Amino acid sequence: MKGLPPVLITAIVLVAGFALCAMQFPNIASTRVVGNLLTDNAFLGIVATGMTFVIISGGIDLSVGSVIGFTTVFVALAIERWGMPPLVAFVAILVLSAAFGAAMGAVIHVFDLPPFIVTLAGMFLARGASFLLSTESVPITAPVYSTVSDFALRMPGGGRLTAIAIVMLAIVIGGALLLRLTRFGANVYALGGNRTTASLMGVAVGKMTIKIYMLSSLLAGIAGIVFSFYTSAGYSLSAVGVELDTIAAVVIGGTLLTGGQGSVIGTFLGVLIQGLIQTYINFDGTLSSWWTKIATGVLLFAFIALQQGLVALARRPVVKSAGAAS
Amino acid sequence: MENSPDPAPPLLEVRGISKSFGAVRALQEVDFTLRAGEIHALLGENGAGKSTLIKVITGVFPRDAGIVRISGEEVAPRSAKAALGAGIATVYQEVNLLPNLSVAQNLFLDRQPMRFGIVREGEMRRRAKALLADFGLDIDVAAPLGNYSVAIQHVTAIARAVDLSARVLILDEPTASLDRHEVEILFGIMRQLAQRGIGIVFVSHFLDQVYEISDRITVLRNGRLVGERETVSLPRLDLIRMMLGRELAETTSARASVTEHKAREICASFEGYGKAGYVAPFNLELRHGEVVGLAGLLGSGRTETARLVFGAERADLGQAKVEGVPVRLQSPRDGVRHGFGYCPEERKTDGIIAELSVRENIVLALQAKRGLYRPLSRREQDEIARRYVKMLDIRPPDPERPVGLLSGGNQQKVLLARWLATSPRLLVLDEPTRGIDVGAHAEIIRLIRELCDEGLALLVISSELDEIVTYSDRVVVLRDRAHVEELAGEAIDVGHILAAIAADGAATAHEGRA
Amino acid sequence: AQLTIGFSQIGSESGWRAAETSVSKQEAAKRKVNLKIADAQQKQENQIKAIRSFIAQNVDAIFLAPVVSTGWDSVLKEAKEAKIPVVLLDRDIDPSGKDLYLTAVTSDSVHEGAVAGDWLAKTVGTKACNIVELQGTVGASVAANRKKGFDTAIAKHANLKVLRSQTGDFTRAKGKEVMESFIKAEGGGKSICAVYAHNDDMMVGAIQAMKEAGLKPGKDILTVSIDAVPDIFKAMAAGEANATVELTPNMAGPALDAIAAFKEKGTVPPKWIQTESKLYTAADDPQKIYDSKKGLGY
Amino acid sequence: MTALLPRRGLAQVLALIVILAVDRIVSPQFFDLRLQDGRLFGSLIDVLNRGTPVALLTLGMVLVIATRGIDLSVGAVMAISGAIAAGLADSHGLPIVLAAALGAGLVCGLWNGFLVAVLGMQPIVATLILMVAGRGIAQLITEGRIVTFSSPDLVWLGNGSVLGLPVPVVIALGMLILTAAVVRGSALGLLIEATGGNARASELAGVGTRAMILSVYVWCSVCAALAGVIAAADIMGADANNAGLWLELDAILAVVIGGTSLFGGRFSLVLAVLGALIIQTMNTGILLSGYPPEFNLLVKAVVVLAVLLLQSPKLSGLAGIAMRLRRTKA
Ligand SMILES: Nc1ncnc2c1ncn2[C@@H]1O[C@H](COP(=O)(O)OP(=O)(O)OP(=O)(O)O)[C@@H](O)[C@H]1O
Ligand SMILES: Nc1ncnc2c1ncn2[C@@H]1O[C@H](COP(=O)(O)OP(=O)(O)OP(=O)(O)O)[C@@H](O)[C@H]1O
Ligand SMILES: [Mg+2]
Ligand SMILES: [Mg+2]
Repeated sequence: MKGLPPVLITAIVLVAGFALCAMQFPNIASTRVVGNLLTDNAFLGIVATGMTFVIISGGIDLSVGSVIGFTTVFVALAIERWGMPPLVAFVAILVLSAAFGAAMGAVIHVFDLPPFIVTLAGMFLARGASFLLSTESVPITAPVYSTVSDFALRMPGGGRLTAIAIVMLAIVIGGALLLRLTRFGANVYALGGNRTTASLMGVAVGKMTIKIYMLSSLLAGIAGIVFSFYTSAGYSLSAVGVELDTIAAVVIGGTLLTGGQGSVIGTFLGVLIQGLIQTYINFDGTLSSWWTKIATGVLLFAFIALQQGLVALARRPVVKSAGAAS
Repeated sequence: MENSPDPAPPLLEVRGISKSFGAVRALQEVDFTLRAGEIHALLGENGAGKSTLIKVITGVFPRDAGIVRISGEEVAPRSAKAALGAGIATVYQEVNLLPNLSVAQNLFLDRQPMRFGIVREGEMRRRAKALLADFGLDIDVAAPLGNYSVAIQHVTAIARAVDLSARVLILDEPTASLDRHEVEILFGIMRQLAQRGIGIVFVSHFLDQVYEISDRITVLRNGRLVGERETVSLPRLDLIRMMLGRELAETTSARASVTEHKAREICASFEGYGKAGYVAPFNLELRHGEVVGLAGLLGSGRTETARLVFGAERADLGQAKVEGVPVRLQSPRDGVRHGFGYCPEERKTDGIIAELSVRENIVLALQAKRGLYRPLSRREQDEIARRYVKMLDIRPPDPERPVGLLSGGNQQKVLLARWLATSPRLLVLDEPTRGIDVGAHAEIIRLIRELCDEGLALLVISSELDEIVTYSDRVVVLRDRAHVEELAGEAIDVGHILAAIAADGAATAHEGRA
Repeated sequence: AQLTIGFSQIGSESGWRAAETSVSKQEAAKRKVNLKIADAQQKQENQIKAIRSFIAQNVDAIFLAPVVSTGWDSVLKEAKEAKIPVVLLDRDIDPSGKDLYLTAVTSDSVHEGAVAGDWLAKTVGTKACNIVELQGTVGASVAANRKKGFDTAIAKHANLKVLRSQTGDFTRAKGKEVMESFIKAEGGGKSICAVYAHNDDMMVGAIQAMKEAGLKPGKDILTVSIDAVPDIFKAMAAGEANATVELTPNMAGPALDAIAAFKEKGTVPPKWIQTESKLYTAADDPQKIYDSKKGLGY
Repeated sequence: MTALLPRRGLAQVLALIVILAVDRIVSPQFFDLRLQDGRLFGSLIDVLNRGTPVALLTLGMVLVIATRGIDLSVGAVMAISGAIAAGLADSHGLPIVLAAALGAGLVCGLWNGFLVAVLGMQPIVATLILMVAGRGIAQLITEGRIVTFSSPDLVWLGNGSVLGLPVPVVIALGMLILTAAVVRGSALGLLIEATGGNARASELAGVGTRAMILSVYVWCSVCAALAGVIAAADIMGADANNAGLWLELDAILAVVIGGTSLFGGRFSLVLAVLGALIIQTMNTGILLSGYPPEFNLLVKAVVVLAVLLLQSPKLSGLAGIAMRLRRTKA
């Protein structure tokens, strides 16, 4: 008899946290807040899905926040200044970001450099490039934007399931399936287990590395587009520090930073836990800047400690009498 | 089995292969020929270059010179994947599989049964079960491989390679962690494959097995080819001479002082010692100058016993005493403090620190024992390292070499040196001779006897019953995670041990040879 | 009934911001308004989340100090649908959203730059003057505007020239580091005639750098910066700084008054309540201003 | 391997020389030094002086990374200690100020170490907690203001000079020597490298891996606290909002440029500090160059990549082959 899987534990932690928050602020237990939670964290859910692949494969991608920033600026300029139709702009930026990720993956593999630093350089590069494009924020007025922004499925209780939330859910589900059901997914776990071994077992480690970082950057690009819908603008300073939120979400979701273990659904729960912490603090509304930070830290600790405690409990060997076997 | 002169080009032909790692010349102009349908043993001392030759053939290491032909066609695989494509399947020596993946995924990684781009999980598990059943293994293939013992992991690796082998199957010390029963099964399968025309390269340090299974033998020494012989026409002593380049110092297998063990002083004792769900409570007395062997099947609880004795695992029952004084063994540090030492069986994950030098690996336990504030000076470290490199003949004899770059057998010697350096009163050795060549094997057994004579108490686990019989003063037999019998004196022989292992429950017993 | 107002504040990235927060609290307390402050930690996402949660809590009004000018349309539309008036503080948003808020209480940061530029031009006269500029954070609109206003003001004077311009990220430490390098790059600072900093904090750092290089800020090199935080008055009193342009931290006061009038009498305030960009120089009794500002939470 | 080590250091030295040369090109007076008020003055001194906080951070960070950990909280710890130092500076003597600030660092380190070594949290999230909350604590102390002070003792720590060198540089040098003496003089270095190389095996060899991990986090935070005091002393005020912001990334970058693997094991204190100097040399060069600030990050990205490629094992492998070829020819 094995204990509870980590994902379930994370889910329990989330539900318990939600219940506690709702006890203090009954308004939280509404579809409206749940809808907001999904919408507000849509871009985070999307990048975190990509980051999950990277981290399970034993790597890390610090460039995602900058890629989001670059994407918003690029999309805004392409649509507003260069007169591209929005769809063309989207395709262009997705190709560009995928190529960027592939390049980082290639550098990591070919020169055998630590992903942390290569993607850190990638982070500088993408942010620097967006400064070059424009240092001011560029509003996007294309009609698609208002159409898509206004679109929402009404949930019972007045909550809105917005288009970007739907995109995020689709990507999370797609990512989960890709990781669980395909050969690519299995290879991702293999790489995280041990690169050398995976290579000896016939996994094309180089190609996989390139594909994984490509996927991460591609999803960061999509997140950037979603972000541009979220704010109807492109701004070179947007999504600063998002890489840390993303990594935190992935890790809270039960993925090991050393690689080899984890799940997209767990990551999604991690994103929601972070969103819940934010919502709680906003509902409280009395916290000064510093207490906000302290409370965020304390809640982060509480969630992780609770989760670790539960995992440890679940792992405890089932005590059975190991006496002389009959 | 196949003797007819073959005009067609050999299945695998290697000519003039050379490979250097920096200043170390691991291979120099080595030739090797494998015919279709033969089982070809590749032999040599630790560090002779066997594993390197295999890795050069499969393209894991780029070669400095030489050519490789398969069925007369020159190939130059540049990765393990390419080698697989060329029909060469390999079980590498150290790196086995991926512990984080399920057994089934490990077996079918990169070649899972697919439908519409989706892995057919059920089908894959079914096939995995069938594959392992051929090896007499019935386990949950959906569980992570890491949950299983080294032996099962090794069998899984072999099963994968066997299933993959199109033309050539290379097995680098596949039997090191298997017991007799599994070895029998493997040999059966190897013979079947050979019959189908597959060529098999077999690396082992067990000469019995080599004579049992192989058709021909190629011997390497110090990275050079010594010669290639038909197995039947090569007497054992000649083979050993080819491998070592000298005569093997006669190992005295006579156990001298078996009878007087009652008179010896107790070094450590364990009463009703055990841990729920881990090992059933047992009584064990370890005496100075005495070797206690632990025998049992895979998974019978030998490693668990060793870990409890050393303190790597906390007991929740019973009392441990050292020299008659009750002690608590809560952690490896406690064990070390009481003068225990422990060479774990999984040397790669639990033993060596690959990146650190031989010297640092050797002094580690001693330094940990002395504590932070009494550092060994560099001179002392050099001195200790040099002493043990010489004593155990660690090769290459360079104490500054990262231990991860040593051959498997030499890593094992480094671990032994680590504990010897602490001058322990009790040494627990889990499979100490695994992967060690004949010369070193004799050396280690001699060492074990010598250490005993100096008053050391030893607890040794080995799957080789002959070996256990050779040096043990008492043998404890385990079954189903419980100590079931203790043999001493005249009672110690392979037959008795097998009988004890198999006693009752004939269904689970892996009987000896018919 | 007591009003409840949600205030989405940017964060606490500088002393000025801290002062704005604490002055807002004081002003609200004076008027017995329940002010809920949500701190966004410099992130627009967080501000949007905060506004959404204010709407969910059905507050009487929302104050927003936008971290960036764009991207507020949809969330402000939601506020409008919920009939919650929004007042912008400190910074304006993109023009497309004019009908989405009740009024904006802001200063004109282009104007601030211009005030600084004009003062420098007047002080220097016709003498040739090389200026070094400490910019705010790259990409921050305030930085761009303060640069723009200053550049426009000195463009009319051929004798004024910006020699070097580098970002000091609005911080003291970076301001000092950048000034150090300016001094090195300009032959020990001999060729520098004036420093313009986008905020006072950077200028305080730059003043230290000049002193350590053996220069006399305020005499050898003129200084002009923006914000009017207490520490610049201290420097001014010591003769080490010349001028600063005030950005008042009291944006909430006028905003609260406007909301009160709107709620009670339905008075619609003007779209833009501009705060004064007052210039302070050594002539304004800096020590006294320092003492009066010290307690405001800068 | 012994032959390999100097070659590893060579890559860093080479990188530093190249960047210095580029700096000289963009700024002709880069190497000018003059004595002023008993203190050396020039861009080179700036590099050392400005590099001090990150150099101090790397001294701790390199040990943490050697155990396979990472510490994201150093920037926040800097802010806390700076705030405490500034708060006490005008009412207490320097010893008390230092004791309080470094004591705070000690507590922070114990907390991080507790989370990682005892609760077994992954280092990156464990220290993320303090990274977030710690800055809050610092702001709580200063209430978001920039707390200024004028205590000449503390100011001297930031701006004074000893034998012509800025005090922070002397302190950093002292800390480097102290750390090296403690780590290499005792068995600590070996045990840390063993722990990082293979924690399970080290534990089984009797190494107190928990104690090792705990102690490196403590040391890391203490170094960060010292860096925080120096940063505050430098600007004669504690800026809790910005002190040490994002410096954790610089410190990690410095450690990696210094050749220590993020997967733990072998580390080099001197090379890590050299890494910090490389970063600062680049930063100072950017400031001196006079390019518009929009280019800063691009330049940084390119330089970082170039430095990394220079030490890529693949490239040094190529260099090795070239050397061997030359030797065989000779
Ligand atoms: N990656 C490597 N880098 C440097 N040296 C290596 C490397 N791999 C092997 N060597 C060296 O090459 C020599 C041959 O090693 P190899 O592993 O082939 O021996 P082996 O015959 O397989 O020994 P064993 O029986 O112990 O497995 C040894 O001296 C070893 O130290
Ligand atoms: N035949 C088996 N079927 C299922 N599980 C097994 C089997 N053999 C071992 N295991 C599992 O592998 C784990 C490790 O076994 P362990 O290595 O301790 O046994 P052992 O007696 O030390 O044998 P050895 O040292 O020869 O591998 C145990 O948790 C056990 O449950
Ligand atoms: Mg080998
Ligand atoms: Mg075992």
